[in-house]
Amino acid sequence: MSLIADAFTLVFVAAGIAFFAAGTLGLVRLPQTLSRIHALTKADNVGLALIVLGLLPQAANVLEGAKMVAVWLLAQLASGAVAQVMAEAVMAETKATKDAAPPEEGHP
Amino acid sequence: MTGALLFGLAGAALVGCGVYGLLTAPGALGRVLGFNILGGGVFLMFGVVARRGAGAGFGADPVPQALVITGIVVAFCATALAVALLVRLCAVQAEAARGGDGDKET
Amino acid sequence: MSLVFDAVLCLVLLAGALGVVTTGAARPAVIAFIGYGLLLGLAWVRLAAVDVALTEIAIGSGISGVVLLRCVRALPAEPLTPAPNRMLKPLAAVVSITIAAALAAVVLALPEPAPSRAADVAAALPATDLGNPVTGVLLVFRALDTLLEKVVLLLSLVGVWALSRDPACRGRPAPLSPEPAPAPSAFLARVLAPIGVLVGLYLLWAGADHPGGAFQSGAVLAAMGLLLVMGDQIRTPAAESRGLRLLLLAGPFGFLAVGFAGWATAGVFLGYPPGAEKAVIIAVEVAITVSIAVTLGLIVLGPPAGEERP
Amino acid sequence: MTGDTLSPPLDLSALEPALPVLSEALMVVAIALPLVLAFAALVPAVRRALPHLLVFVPLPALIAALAVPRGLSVLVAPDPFRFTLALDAPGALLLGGSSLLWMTAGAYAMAYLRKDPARPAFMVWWLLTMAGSFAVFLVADVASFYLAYALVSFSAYGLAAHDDTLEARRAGSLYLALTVLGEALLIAAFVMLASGTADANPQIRDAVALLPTSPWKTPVLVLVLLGFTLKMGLFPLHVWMPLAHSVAPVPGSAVLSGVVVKAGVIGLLRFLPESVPLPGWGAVLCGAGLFTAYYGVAVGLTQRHPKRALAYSTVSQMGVVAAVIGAGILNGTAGTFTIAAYYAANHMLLKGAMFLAVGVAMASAPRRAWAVAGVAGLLGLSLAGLPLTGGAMAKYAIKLIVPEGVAGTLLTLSAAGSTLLMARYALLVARSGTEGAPPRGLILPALALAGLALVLPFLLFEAVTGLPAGVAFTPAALMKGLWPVAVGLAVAALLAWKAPRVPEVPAGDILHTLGFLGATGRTIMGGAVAADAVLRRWPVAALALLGVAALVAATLTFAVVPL
Amino acid sequence: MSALLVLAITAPLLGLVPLLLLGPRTGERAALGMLAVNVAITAGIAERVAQGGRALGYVVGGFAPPLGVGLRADGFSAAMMLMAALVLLFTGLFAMTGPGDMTRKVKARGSAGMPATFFILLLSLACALNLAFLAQDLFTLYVALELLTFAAVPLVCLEGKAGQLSAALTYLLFALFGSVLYLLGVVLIYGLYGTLDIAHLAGLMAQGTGGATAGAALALMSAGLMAKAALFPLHLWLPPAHSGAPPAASAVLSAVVIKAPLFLLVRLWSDLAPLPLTQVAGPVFALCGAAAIVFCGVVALAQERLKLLIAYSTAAQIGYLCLMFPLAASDDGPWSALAWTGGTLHLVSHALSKAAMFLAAGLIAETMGHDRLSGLGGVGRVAPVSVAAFGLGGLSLMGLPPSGGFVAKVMLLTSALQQGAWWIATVVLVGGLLAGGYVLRVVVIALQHPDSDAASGRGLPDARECRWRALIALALAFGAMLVGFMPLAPLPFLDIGRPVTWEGLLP
Repeated sequence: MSLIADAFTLVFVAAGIAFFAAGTLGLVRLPQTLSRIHALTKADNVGLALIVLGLLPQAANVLEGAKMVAVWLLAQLASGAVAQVMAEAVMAETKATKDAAPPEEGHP
Repeated sequence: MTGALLFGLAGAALVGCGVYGLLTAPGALGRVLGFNILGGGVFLMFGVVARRGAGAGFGADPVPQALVITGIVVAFCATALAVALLVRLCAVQAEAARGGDGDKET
Repeated sequence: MSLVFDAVLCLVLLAGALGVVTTGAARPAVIAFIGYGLLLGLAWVRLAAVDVALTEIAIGSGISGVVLLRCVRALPAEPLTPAPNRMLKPLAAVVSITIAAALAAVVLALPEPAPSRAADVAAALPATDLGNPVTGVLLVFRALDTLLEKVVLLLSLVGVWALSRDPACRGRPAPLSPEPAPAPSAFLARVLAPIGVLVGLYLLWAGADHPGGAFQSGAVLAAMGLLLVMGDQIRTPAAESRGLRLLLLAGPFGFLAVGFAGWATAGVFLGYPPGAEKAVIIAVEVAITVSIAVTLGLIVLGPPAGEERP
Repeated sequence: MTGDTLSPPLDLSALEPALPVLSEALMVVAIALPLVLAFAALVPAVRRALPHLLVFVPLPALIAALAVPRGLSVLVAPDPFRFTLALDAPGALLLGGSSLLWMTAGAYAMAYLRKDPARPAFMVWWLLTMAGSFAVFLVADVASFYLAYALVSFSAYGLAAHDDTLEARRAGSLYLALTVLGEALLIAAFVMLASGTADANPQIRDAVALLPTSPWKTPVLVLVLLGFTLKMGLFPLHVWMPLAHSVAPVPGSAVLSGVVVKAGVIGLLRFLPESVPLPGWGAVLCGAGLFTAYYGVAVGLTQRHPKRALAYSTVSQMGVVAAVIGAGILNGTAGTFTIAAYYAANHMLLKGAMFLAVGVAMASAPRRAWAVAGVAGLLGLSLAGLPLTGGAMAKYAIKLIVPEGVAGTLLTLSAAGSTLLMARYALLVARSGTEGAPPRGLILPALALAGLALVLPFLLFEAVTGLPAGVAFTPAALMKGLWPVAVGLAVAALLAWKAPRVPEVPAGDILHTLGFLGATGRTIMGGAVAADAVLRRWPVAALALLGVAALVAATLTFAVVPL
Repeated sequence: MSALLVLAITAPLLGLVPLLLLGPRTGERAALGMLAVNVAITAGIAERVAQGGRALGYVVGGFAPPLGVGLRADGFSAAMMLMAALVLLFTGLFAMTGPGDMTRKVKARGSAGMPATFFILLLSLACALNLAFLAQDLFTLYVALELLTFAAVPLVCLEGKAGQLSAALTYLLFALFGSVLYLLGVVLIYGLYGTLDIAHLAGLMAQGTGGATAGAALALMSAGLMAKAALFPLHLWLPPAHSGAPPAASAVLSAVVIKAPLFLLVRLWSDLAPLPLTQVAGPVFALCGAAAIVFCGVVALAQERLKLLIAYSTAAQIGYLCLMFPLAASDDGPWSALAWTGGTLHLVSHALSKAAMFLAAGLIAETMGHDRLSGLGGVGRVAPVSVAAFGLGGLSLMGLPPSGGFVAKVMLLTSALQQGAWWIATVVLVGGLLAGGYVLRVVVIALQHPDSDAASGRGLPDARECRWRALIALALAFGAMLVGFMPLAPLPFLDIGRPVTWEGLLP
């Protein structure tokens, strides 16, 4: 029983780590802020989900498992909202720089 | 014990980093960051001292841990005050710079 | 295995710290600092100090991070600083390395067995009915420090407010952002805030026997308050409001009142009534938590903008 | 000779039981009265009444000088706050003389400054200086002496700088600077002196008695001599005196030259042991005094203003006093100090009267000025020791101390120099007339003081020297007194007939060669400010902080092995 | 167990409640009342200490050190507390009234003095100072120092001018640098001995098991304290902060705030560190002190602004206390006791006189509208009481009788000469000369005739000093003079409660 659980954990956590690694790679390598955010949130959400899922069999009791799930849910919520806010900010900034085309007007 | 020692060395190194930051930072914000790093290193040494003092059923000596909590709060207060001062200073300086060509209005 | 983990953690921590102090620009340095704070929290867990870890992450990294990020935004893009002497950096490096090396030597020379107050605490803790020794130290054995630390917190708010343009410190602090909040922020605030408050209260309740306590809880509550402000769910409070002032004073002066009450009941200042220690301690913690939450939030919001003109 | 046993002229022994209390009260009131009035001047009513009171304020001091038994020492404050007063013969002579000068000059000042809007301020400084001068002659313990000395020195600045001209400001600043220097020298001396005794604040007499055997003997003597001769204006520390004394209003100059410099004299008398020979020290002091006596005459002769000539004369005369004291301690001659004080008191009255005369002359039409110059000349000749004047008695007395020989001869010859300088002074007074008639308020006090100055030395001679006054009237003595004056007058006549054109030496003479000191000072200050700017830069200060920590740690680690 | 010790810390805090809850008027009155109560409490403590001839102790929460924290008042701390309480009360009184009743320009008669924030900070200072003088735990002292810093920094920039803000920022940052070094020392001490209680530590350290670590800890703590006290060469923040602050703030900053770290420096080396260590480290502090006296004195001479001049004078005068270290630690019986008394008296008299001088300088600047020395000619006419207060305060700085500065100087000189420390004696004398230079320079200018000051091209302003506030300054200056009537002998009061121990103080 515990062997199966350990194997389950091993597989899922490894997969989660792989997603995290991919997300991090995206953060480092992708050229634009928007695509970076995209890569990061997507990959990390899945990665976190996989890790939580993988760790669930290791939980001592139901409450502990529930806490782990809660962590995942909260992270989902936060990263989703934050990613959107950041994206909006990026859009606004790009727009602003386009509007203020002649940069001579700015203060030296 | 070796783990604690490792963090002790890390604490010493952090102190070094903080000092470097405090010495070389060109502006106040950099100095605030340097102070925080330095403080982090000192707190970590508290943690090491606490960990080394584990006993009586505790994983660490609780007294230094409690001191660190107080210390972190005090350091935060210091950071907040310094930042508030810096922000206000920049605002006043910016106003003064603007005031240079807008004297007639006031 | 764990030693390897610790070593890696230490190295990453150091790299983060070096990043903070060597990055020239303000914003990356602050972001690196927030990351460094999180890693430091991890280090605290490894040092069997979960209480400290929570505090470090909530305050040392979290709220401090917000404060610092706000500062970065308020700073002029390129601060006019004179070019430092070229000799400064190498000299500073040499000095810093020397200091670090000397301290490392000192750490290695610390006596063995290490002196500790753990036994004293263990002996005195049962009388207080608390399970968490750190809370015991903070609120019972060294209650004076904690009381005064609350005053320090209040004083730093006074210091921040003293920078208001209005010498009488009236009005509301400026909102965190002049524009209306984006929809996701509002959504996040509505959904997350209740959960966060719950978490905060849990931390407070758990603090008596498990890691957690007033500061961790207060920081979470303050964060929720800020979230609500950012999501345009509530207005920033007016500094002159009597109710707000009462909330600010509740912690330190509630604590002080309990201290004086201890004179009557336990015969000593900051003593607790025998038999009711835990109840009184939790009551104190509640008062402190409220004040901490309000104070931390207001510190982040900054000085009030002056009297409002209707 | 009599020394301390010099008995008071007023005999109060009828009041025997009350005598100690009465004496104590007199001495305290002498000091306290001007002090209290100075503070009471804050009240407008007192301020208005003050001009009429000023003449009477020194009265308790005069009575004390006349009536308090010599050697009486009273403890005014209980032990931890010791404040002791005592009156010995030198103190009584100087106290009495100064009280007379303060009275007459006070009356004179009120007339002189009648129209000055700043007169109230002058009166306050006047009272403070007066209190300090009385205290300095009366106090007997070291700390109180320092207090009194500081009071008289610093308050005198207010008199010197009263006119607030550019010249007065410069002179005042120099005076203050040197006064502060003097205070620093003296405090060091006093601390060393006191540390020889069991008491933190000993009686001056006790402390000085231990001096000859003290391990601090040399530094104490060096510091005492420097500190007090600075106040007396011995070469080369005289530079402030011609400047300060000549810029003050006339009554101010009178008390500055008359009284304030005597604080230095009483200092030497109090802090040098009288009866223990100090050969080397005495010789140095005597030599410096004699040199100054001639130097003052030489520079004074070139002066074009009577007040500056008088100031240089004071320099010269203080040189004579120093020479007498030096000769006395050279051999440990008993009675030296009383005679030195006698000579100083004589100078006090004469110099005061001569200054007042300058003011009278300046307010007179030229013809009257010549009359004033006549009186002034007589006073001057008295100072030079013209037989049958009071000054001759003083000159006779000091010859008792200074042995015949090189020093004695030089001292005698210096009288010729004095005569010459006094002739110059009289000439300058005669030329300083302007127009109008001097008010009576100026003439009467000046005349009164002149009369006292010419007569009083006769009355005191016997008490001071223990010799009948007649010894000074023997033909030999008269001849001995006359020839230097005659020589001086002859030379004066010669010079008047065919004077070489000598440019006026600017007041303060050698001061003007010290300009580089000012430049050095400015360089040092500039350097310090620049260094300060560097030290106060953040990285430097932060490094200094670490450096201090490292320094302390290193000191502890390497200096103490067995920690 | 003396309840007064707890009250000394808590009473000023209680004054914060009305200030934060009720209006500024009521709050200010309550604050002043609390400052007066504070004087009464500290006087009570001093009286009890003097009466009992031994220290007072209190164990907070009933847990004895080393687990708990204790408060303890010995003669030295009682004297310092009383001095600080008096200065704070007088400054509070001074700050109550604004310039409203002195110039015609200000319309509202009796317009408020300092804002309510000032009184909050003043009360916090009172709490922090009392704590610093009473606490016996190195970490509680750290909290006290931080409390002090956080109360002092906003005082510098209450008016929100750019110069003040930047001075406050520098002050804060450097003080933080200092406190983190102090904390580093504290952690090393805890790591070595497992306690932070001074009495216990003194016993442990005397056994000499600390090695280089103990030395490093002491050095770090001392350096931190020196940074907070602005001891040369760590004075970068003091001149701008003390000269830029409003006068009432400058007065407390210069008079008492920097005294707390100095006091702790003394406590560290006289009560905590064993004598041999103090004898070794003493000359280092004395060297810094001597450099402060000479260097900052010369810089003060060169200043063109009155308040900067006074600020540099503070930086110089700090040095005198440090001269005490090698003399007091010499184990030379009465002479070291004399140095100890002299240093303490200097601390007290400097506090009183410097407060008087800063308040007077503030009034002078208020009357004239500026504080440039070149334009102050004749200010004695329009601000006679202020100038008198300045001059009397200066008397103490110059070390002239009758003043506390004189007594202190004589004691230090005597001790130095008796112990053969010629260089210290010379520095004391030179410091007096420099102080004479910069004080008299101001007095001379103030006494000049205003009309003859052609350079400035204008006469005196049409204003008069605020007599009531000038009298407060004068009272402080007289206080400094009164200290001068101390007998010239070691004061036994200061030795009460030394060496530090809890014996007999705990229940």
